[in-house]
Amino acid sequence: MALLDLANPHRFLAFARALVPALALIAAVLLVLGLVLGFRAPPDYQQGETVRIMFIHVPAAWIALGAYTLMAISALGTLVWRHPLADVSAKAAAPIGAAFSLICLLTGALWGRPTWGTYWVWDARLTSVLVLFLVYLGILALWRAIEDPGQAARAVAILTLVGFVNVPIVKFSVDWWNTLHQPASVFRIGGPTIHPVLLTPLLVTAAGFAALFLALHLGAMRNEILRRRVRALRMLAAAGAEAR
Amino acid sequence: MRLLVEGLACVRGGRSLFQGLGFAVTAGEVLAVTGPNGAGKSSLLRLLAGLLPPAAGRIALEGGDPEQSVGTAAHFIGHLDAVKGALTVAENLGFTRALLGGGEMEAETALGLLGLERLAQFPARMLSAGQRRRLALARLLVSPRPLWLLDEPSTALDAEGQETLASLMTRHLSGGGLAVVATHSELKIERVVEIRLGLGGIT
Amino acid sequence: MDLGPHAGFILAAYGAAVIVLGLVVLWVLLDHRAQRRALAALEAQGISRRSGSGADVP
Amino acid sequence: MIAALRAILARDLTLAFRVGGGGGIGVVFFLAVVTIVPFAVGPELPLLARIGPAVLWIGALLASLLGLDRIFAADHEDGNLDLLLMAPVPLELIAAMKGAAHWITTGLPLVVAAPLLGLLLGLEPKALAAVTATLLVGTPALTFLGLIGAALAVALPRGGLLVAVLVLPLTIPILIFGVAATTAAVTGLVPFGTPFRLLAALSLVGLVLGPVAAAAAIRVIRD
Repeated sequence: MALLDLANPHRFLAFARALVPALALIAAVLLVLGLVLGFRAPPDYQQGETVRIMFIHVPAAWIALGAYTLMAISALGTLVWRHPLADVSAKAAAPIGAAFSLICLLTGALWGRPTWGTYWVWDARLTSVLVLFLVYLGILALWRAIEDPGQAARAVAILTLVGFVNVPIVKFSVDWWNTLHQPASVFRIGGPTIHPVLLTPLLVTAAGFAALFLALHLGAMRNEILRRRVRALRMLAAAGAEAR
Repeated sequence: MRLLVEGLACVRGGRSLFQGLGFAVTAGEVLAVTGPNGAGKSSLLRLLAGLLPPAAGRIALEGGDPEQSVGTAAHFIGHLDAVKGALTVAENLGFTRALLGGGEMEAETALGLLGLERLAQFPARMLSAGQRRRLALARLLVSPRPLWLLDEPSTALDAEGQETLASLMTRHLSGGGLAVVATHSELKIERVVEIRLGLGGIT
Repeated sequence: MDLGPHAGFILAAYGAAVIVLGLVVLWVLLDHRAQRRALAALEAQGISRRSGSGADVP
Repeated sequence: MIAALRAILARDLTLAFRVGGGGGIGVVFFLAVVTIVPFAVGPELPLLARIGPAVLWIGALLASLLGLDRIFAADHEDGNLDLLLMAPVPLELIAAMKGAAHWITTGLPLVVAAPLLGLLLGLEPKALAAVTATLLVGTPALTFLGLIGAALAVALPRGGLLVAVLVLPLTIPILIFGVAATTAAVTGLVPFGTPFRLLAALSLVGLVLGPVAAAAAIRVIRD
């Protein structure tokens, strides 16, 4: 029976138990290293000291996009292969991905103020990250709205895939829309054109964020499996109390 | 204590369900209201509970607090169990206890008497219909009120649940309580007065 | 160290990241504890996967 | 009686947090409304800053209409309204408590979110403060007027749209004074205090009128 299958992915739990602390440790080491490197790097000749915000802003954006990609793959797993762990993976990734996109938005605003003199510009990148954040919030709301986990997973999977198509469309359309109105201030940080002194802390922090994301994701997946086990046992117990 | 009803009339949706209905229930007595579907059994209970305004007539609880309405001296258990699925079983009962006023009995004891103690921390949406009905009946215990108004209380209850209900009723009545019960099945209790509502009036 | 005229913005950005990530970490840890407790409570009632609370699922 | 009222407040808050994220959805809706405006009118910040206070007020107004229809209808459907009616507490106070719980879970988050959303629209600090202050004073009026619509739609299976249609016209005075006070604060042509005091007065009237009218509506409709 599917209920008991779900309540018992033993091997995954053992795997997570071993991996979560290791990943958390790696994340802590990398983030501390990234922080040290980031604050010891020389200020950018154009941006000055505020370039240090980039070391968290850009990796956060990467992780937010990566988490969404993971959710989209999980959504396929749910819809095509009907794998219960795919449901769990998608559900666990959503709040963490939303948190990283929120960090991206907040740090972007705090970077924009000293750089452009305003917290927010309706430019292509910013707008598409904001839309991504909205899609994340919609997915979270849908997860909470549907009681049955299997049904919720299928509904969310459809929404996730639609959102996966929508976000790039928003970005491209806004690019076009934006150049129409405001051609000058399009904000760019070209990856390859960046100086190594700045690139190293960026990559180290990104690796730290990635490790942190994986640790949190596995931890949240474990919690979700336990939550489903609690639910399954409670349903058995309620039925058992009836039979008594 | 005595529940006195005089000249009661009920009009629902432009149709007169009954009129000139009068009866008295004294302490320790049960009034069983029977009759076919649509005769106004549920409406009579809602009138007594103060949930519907009577078209005519008088409802009084003699010997009670004259400041209080009949409704606040009564429990009403209708077709709906008034259970919130998002709250746990214990939270549901704790809420009604705080809302209606608590007595000596704690919520846990009441849940134990109704066989729900193991489910106390479960979200109430997991309960079956019979378990929800038991939870509704637990309200009768945690908030002592002299008049019980029960609309088909044994619906969804299994044999054991019906026995529990009968023993709760017996205890309530021997403690000087009153009850009005709308029912199809026979009540396993002594001192039952029956009133039969027919379609279009009292028979 | 000197972070220049915009030190406040830089520190606020790092602070925001720390707060948001801290909340997520806290959520995962607290959720884990809550689920463990719920399982332990069920276990204490004798409801576990092995006992199946005596009611076999058809 | 105090214990009963506190229990109602606590229960409604708990339910709001457990079912569907409570006020969170209202804030997300508010954010979505604010986000789509630049797509419609164009991304120039000076223009957005000029219409920003109005956008925020309309967004908050629409967001505060969400979920209004469930205030009493949810309790009606599962039988809890019968329970509430049999409590030794006047229905007016019960309605006020439910309104308060609804404002805390939907109105207050909107007020908290407003300054952040104002940044998206490029509002100046002065305008941000004025919008937030007017929303703080004005959203209780929205909720408590909405309470009347919620009570009128109590027994309707799909009351959501009806409630919005019933309540929107009633909220126009609140919108007028809320936006007027904000504009006054930004332009400085009119003193901020005059429309702001009128807004506060409307809120106080709503605080009294809402629960009384809602209780009357429930008594009449639940026949």
